[in-house]
Amino acid sequence: MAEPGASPAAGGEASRGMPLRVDAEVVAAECEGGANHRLRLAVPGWRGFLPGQFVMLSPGALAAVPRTDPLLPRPMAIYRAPGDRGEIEILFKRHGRGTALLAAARVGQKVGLVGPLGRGFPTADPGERAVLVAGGTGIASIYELGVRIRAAGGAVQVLLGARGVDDLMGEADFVSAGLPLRIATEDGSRGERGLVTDLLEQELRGDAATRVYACGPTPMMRRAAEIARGSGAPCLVSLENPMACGFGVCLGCAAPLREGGFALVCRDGPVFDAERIEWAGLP
Amino acid sequence: MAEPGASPAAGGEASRGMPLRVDAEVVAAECEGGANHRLRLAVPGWRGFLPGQFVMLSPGALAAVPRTDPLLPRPMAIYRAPGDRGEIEILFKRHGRGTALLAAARVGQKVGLVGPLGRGFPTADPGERAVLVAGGTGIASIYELGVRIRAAGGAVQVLLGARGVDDLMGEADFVSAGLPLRIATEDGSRGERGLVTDLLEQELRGDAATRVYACGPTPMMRRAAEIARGSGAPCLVSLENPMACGFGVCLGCAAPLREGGFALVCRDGPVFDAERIEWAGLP
Amino acid sequence: MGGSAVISRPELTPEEVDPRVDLGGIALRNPVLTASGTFGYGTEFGPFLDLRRIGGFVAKSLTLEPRFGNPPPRIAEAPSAMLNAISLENVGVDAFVREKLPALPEGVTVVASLFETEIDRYAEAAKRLSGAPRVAGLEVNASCPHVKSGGIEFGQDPAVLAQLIRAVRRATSAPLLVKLSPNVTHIAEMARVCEGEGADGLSLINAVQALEVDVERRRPVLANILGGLSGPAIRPIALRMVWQASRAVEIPICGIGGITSAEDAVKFLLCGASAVQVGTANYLDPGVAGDVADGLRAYAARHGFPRVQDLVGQLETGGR
Amino acid sequence: MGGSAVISRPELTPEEVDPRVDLGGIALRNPVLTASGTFGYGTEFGPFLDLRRIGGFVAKSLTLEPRFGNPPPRIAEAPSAMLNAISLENVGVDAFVREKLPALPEGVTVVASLFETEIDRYAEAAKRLSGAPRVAGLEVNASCPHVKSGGIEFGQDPAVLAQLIRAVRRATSAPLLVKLSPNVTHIAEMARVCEGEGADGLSLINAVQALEVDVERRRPVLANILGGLSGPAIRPIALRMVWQASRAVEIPICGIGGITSAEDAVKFLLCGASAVQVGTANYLDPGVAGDVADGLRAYAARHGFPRVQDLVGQLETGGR
Ligand SMILES: Cc1cc2nc3c(=O)[nH]c(=O)nc-3n(C[C@H](O)[C@H](O)[C@H](O)COP(=O)(O)OP(=O)(O)OC[C@H]3O[C@@H](n4cnc5c(N)ncnc54)[C@H](O)[C@@H]3O)c2cc1C
Ligand SMILES: Cc1cc2nc3c(=O)[nH]c(=O)nc-3n(C[C@H](O)[C@H](O)[C@H](O)COP(=O)(O)OP(=O)(O)OC[C@H]3O[C@@H](n4cnc5c(N)ncnc54)[C@H](O)[C@@H]3O)c2cc1C
Ligand SMILES: Cc1cc2nc3c(=O)[nH]c(=O)nc-3n(C[C@H](O)[C@H](O)[C@H](O)COP(=O)(O)O)c2cc1C
Ligand SMILES: Cc1cc2nc3c(=O)[nH]c(=O)nc-3n(C[C@H](O)[C@H](O)[C@H](O)COP(=O)(O)O)c2cc1C
Ligand code: FES
Ligand code: FES
Repeated sequence: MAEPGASPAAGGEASRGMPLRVDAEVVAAECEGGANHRLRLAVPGWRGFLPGQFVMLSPGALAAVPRTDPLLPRPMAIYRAPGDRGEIEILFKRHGRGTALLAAARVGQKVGLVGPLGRGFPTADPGERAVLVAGGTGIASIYELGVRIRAAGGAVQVLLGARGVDDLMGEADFVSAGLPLRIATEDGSRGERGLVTDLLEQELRGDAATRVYACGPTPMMRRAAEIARGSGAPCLVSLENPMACGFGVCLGCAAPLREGGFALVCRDGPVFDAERIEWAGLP
Repeated sequence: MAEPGASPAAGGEASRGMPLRVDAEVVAAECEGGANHRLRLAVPGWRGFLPGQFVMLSPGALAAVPRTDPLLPRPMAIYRAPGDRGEIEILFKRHGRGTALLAAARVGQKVGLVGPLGRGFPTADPGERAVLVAGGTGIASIYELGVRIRAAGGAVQVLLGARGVDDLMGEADFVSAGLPLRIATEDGSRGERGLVTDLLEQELRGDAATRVYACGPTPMMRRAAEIARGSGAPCLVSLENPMACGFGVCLGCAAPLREGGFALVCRDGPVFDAERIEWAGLP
Repeated sequence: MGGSAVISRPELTPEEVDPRVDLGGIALRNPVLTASGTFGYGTEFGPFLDLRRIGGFVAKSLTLEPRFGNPPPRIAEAPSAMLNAISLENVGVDAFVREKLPALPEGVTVVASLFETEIDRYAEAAKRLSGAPRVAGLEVNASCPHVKSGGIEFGQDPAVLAQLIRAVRRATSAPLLVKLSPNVTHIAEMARVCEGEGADGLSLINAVQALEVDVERRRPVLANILGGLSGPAIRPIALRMVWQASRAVEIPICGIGGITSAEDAVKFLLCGASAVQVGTANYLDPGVAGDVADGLRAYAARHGFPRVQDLVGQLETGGR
Repeated sequence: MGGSAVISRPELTPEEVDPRVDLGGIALRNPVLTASGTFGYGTEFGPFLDLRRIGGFVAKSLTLEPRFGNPPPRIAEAPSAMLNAISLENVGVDAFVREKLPALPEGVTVVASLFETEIDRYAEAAKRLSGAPRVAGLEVNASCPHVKSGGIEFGQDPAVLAQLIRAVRRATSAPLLVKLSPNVTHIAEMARVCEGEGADGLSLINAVQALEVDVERRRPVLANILGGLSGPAIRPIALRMVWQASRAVEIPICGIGGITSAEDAVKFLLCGASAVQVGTANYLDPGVAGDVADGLRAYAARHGFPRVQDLVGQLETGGR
């Protein structure tokens, strides 16, 4: 049973470095068709990140008052950090008011940033075989993981799912990174018609040696976890619970655990062993 | 004594035409230095206006939900309507959050518009002699009045006041309209050093036949009214009280009257005979 | 409280949906009214909105005699909200009946709102208004300071509120709504008091008592010091109170507070309101109430409810 | 209440301004604390804020035993606000004393917040906490449902509140603040009750009870149905309550509700608060409380007040 309201183990703290609270500057802002957007941010003092970590973004400089509506910052995965110049990329979908403001950000504008936050994915074992399955906004959480597993000599298969082709983010990046890619869309407008978890079933087929990494809508992750369990494969999921703070103080992002009690997605995750999650209790 | 919560006389209603509730489109947006901005709006169905009338502007289409913060629309004088193409110009100062959003509006964007509202200045007598004295944001309320008095064969002297040259709006327009212009700035950075009401004193010097029109900060209008009274000249002021609705239903814009009770600035004004106003009770 | 909220029903067209509701004996074309003090005497909206698109409107609260309001400043802006301290300003009961009502187009449902500082005067105002042609019902504004209780609002003390409603109920047989003050510990108790004294329905909430400060001048922004907070900021408070009141009484409830869209109105219906009133949003957009009415019907259609009133109380709360 | 607000004083430099205040026996470096439940146990803010820039912090409310909170969803966004229903989640009094307090850097002022569902347990928690090293004072969170009163909050019933404060006062001689619930008719009455029972100060307001609805799923957004509304939307309500309470009692008040900037903090001081707590804004910007503290001193300097505490109660209300 998790300790209520407890802090993470000391080891994790040290390994991920200190998060920043800074005003980042937009150095590139693009709409990539449909609701998909990309922001490149120059982050003063940036010291790297682990795949799966995220930042909390506010549409405007932190000291800009009054900040009233929308009130809360938005959690966004760190998609990648191209070129080691203290710049990071965010790949995101325009959804409600907060992401609409982020989508309207122009080059030169400030964006309040707190992060990197969370523990990210555990470091891949050398030579590991991995299937990365992602859908919707979850695609942004797994690109860098794929790149790093491959760089560490692992074998990676990426499976991306979307409702339709307009909904799909980042395809070209996966391709140019040389990551083997299969796509499923619900309407068949790109790749195979169907659910991305159907592809996972095909890829896994009882293979217990492959590690499954999943990020996307809850039903998708839940199904991926089931499929992995059926094959005896380990499965890590990256949850996307609503967050207010992102660093473990509001206790708003609680995910119920099988063992009883809750984990904080922002502090103890967002990546969890799928077997620990009490799926029926997730929002 | 004004009738509490009463409607305006029927005659006024008919003469000013029906106000619109429409989404206007930004056809030009310019920053004119300092906090000064100009918006040109294409207003579907626009049927003209009287000098001194105003519109209520929201930064975004009327049907765009949720509209939360800033909540209220902003009252803005109709500066002029160049070219009779259903377009109007707004000349305004970036001040707080509402005007910051209006200042950020780009070409093609929608702006919610309700108006024209208010009664505006009374039609000038043919051949009348007028001094128009304005300061700060009040400058936007009197340009069209000057143009029309002159077009009707009257003699106009315009006096504009500002803290400094950066604060001054619209100077070039007054000049190119051929309106005789004197300027006073508090810091002397343009025109004469001093208050615009000092210029009024010089211009009026006991002349009871000239009509004074004033719009600007309350202390300025109050002083203009005193000077006019001293000369026995009639004085009309255009008040800038905070407003929520702009069309007489919130009762928020009340101005206390000497005769007792209140007038609604949006409905009974914004132009009033200065002698009716109980200046000490104005916010 | 229905347990069937998650069942999906076949979609309808808006025309197939019956938007009518009965609000305590007031038959409404649809459940969207406009709130007292935010819609003048109705005529002001002529240029912006066909009043027959909405269920009706509640007129500015009336006193027996015409009255002036507070000195300015009377309004201020706050985060997602505004404050007002208009106070008593109105043309008075008689001028309303004589001049304002006849100026309205045919087919518009009018609810007359009344308030006073003494119980007898409330009853007298109710009597005069309920005789008037075109008045479909009365709304007693209980958010008014009671002179005899030292300025406590009528709606803040259950005993005083009971006396007030009893007296007004005796004075009129017109449909009687009571508009409750949100500045109370137990809204459900106030709702029960009104039901017990024969009110036909409840309207809630009125503006929330608040204060805003001008830090440069170190003064309250409003000349009256205190004012009423309205607009989207108070909506979650209003939804809570409507939900609590609707579980306490059988009489219908008219939900008010920060409604700017059809979605907002749906929230109130789900929480147990039979109808709603749009307030502050009329200032932002004088046509909004018509759009809320249309959107409500469209929502019901999209979700397969044949009558808008089928939405009432359909908040799925797992039996709580 | 001073009558001299409009007098302009010679400007000072921030360094010339004394920012210290005394909050009911708790000596504070400056009047800016952070609010319970929004600042964890303090250590979480290490990367973002030097805790010595602020007056201190109020830790997450503690119960005798460690407890889990409500099931998710526990938070939602609303106009200029958020809702939360975290409920009781905390590490418990003992783990707080044993593990959390020692992990804090030197020189940080800690106020321990406590809550329980029964009076005896409150008193016991107070006893254990007041002995602990580094606890500068206690804050009793009265916005907790009282089991014996059928779930009514302790802070909603003056008699129950009096019993609670009496019991806690007997259990501790530490500086004792009472955090009041805003969900009441008469905040001044609650303030007087606490003063009468020996509280050293008041903290107000806690979050306002509210409900938000998911219209597509036709459910409350929060699993708990009801939650607490916090953030800028409630600030004008909080200012009103602080002003009312400050006129009713002599003990100092800590103002809370929607503070995001130094200006907001100034408003509370002018309304009679001796100190303030920054809550929800810590989520938006984990360094904001430090900026509020610096900005408050700068405001006092700009307006010529030699001590920040000279601002307290300086709202010019024309004698009302
Ligand atoms: C750890 C993490 C990483 C994420 N990474 C990405 C990413 O890389 N790219 C991307 O497009 N999206 C990502 N998301 C989802 C993203 O945060 C939401 O889409 C976004 O918050 C929606 O905000 P909104 O204002 O557009 O929507 P609104 O619906 O207006 O938001 C209302 C509230 O709900 C919250 N909310 C709404 N949808 C979600 C959601 N799916 N997840 C969490 N909170 C939500 C908002 O944060 C806000 O508090 C991530 C979420 C988490 C928790
Ligand atoms: C009839 C009329 C005509 C106007 N015409 C012009 C014009 O042509 N050009 C121009 O630059 N300004 C004009 N103003 C003033 C303009 O409305 C304000 O500058 C503007 O509302 C400030 O909004 P904000 O969000 O920037 O400021 P904030 O201070 O954030 O506004 C807060 C609230 O106070 C109100 N408010 C603040 N300042 C004023 C003010 N001076 N007058 C009225 N309300 C105010 C706002 O409307 C809002 O409700 C006019 C005002 C009136 C009443
Ligand atoms: C300027 C103003 C004046 C109001 N006048 C009255 C009134 O006369 N009588 C009344 O019962 N309510 C009055 N109200 C309260 C509204 O009817 C409504 O209850 C409240 O504003 C909450 O709804 P909203 O958030 O939609 O505005 C007034 C509100 C405002 C903003
Ligand atoms: C997520 C969350 C958790 C909270 N937990 C507590 C708590 O444990 N104890 C308490 O006294 N107040 C708690 N509060 C209330 C705050 O301390 C504060 O009184 C309230 O949020 C109003 O201030 P704000 O608007 O600045 O947030 C909590 C508030 C939030 C948003
Ligand atoms: S988001 Fe605040 S604790 Fe996780
Ligand atoms: S602004 Fe609403 S009545 Fe004048």
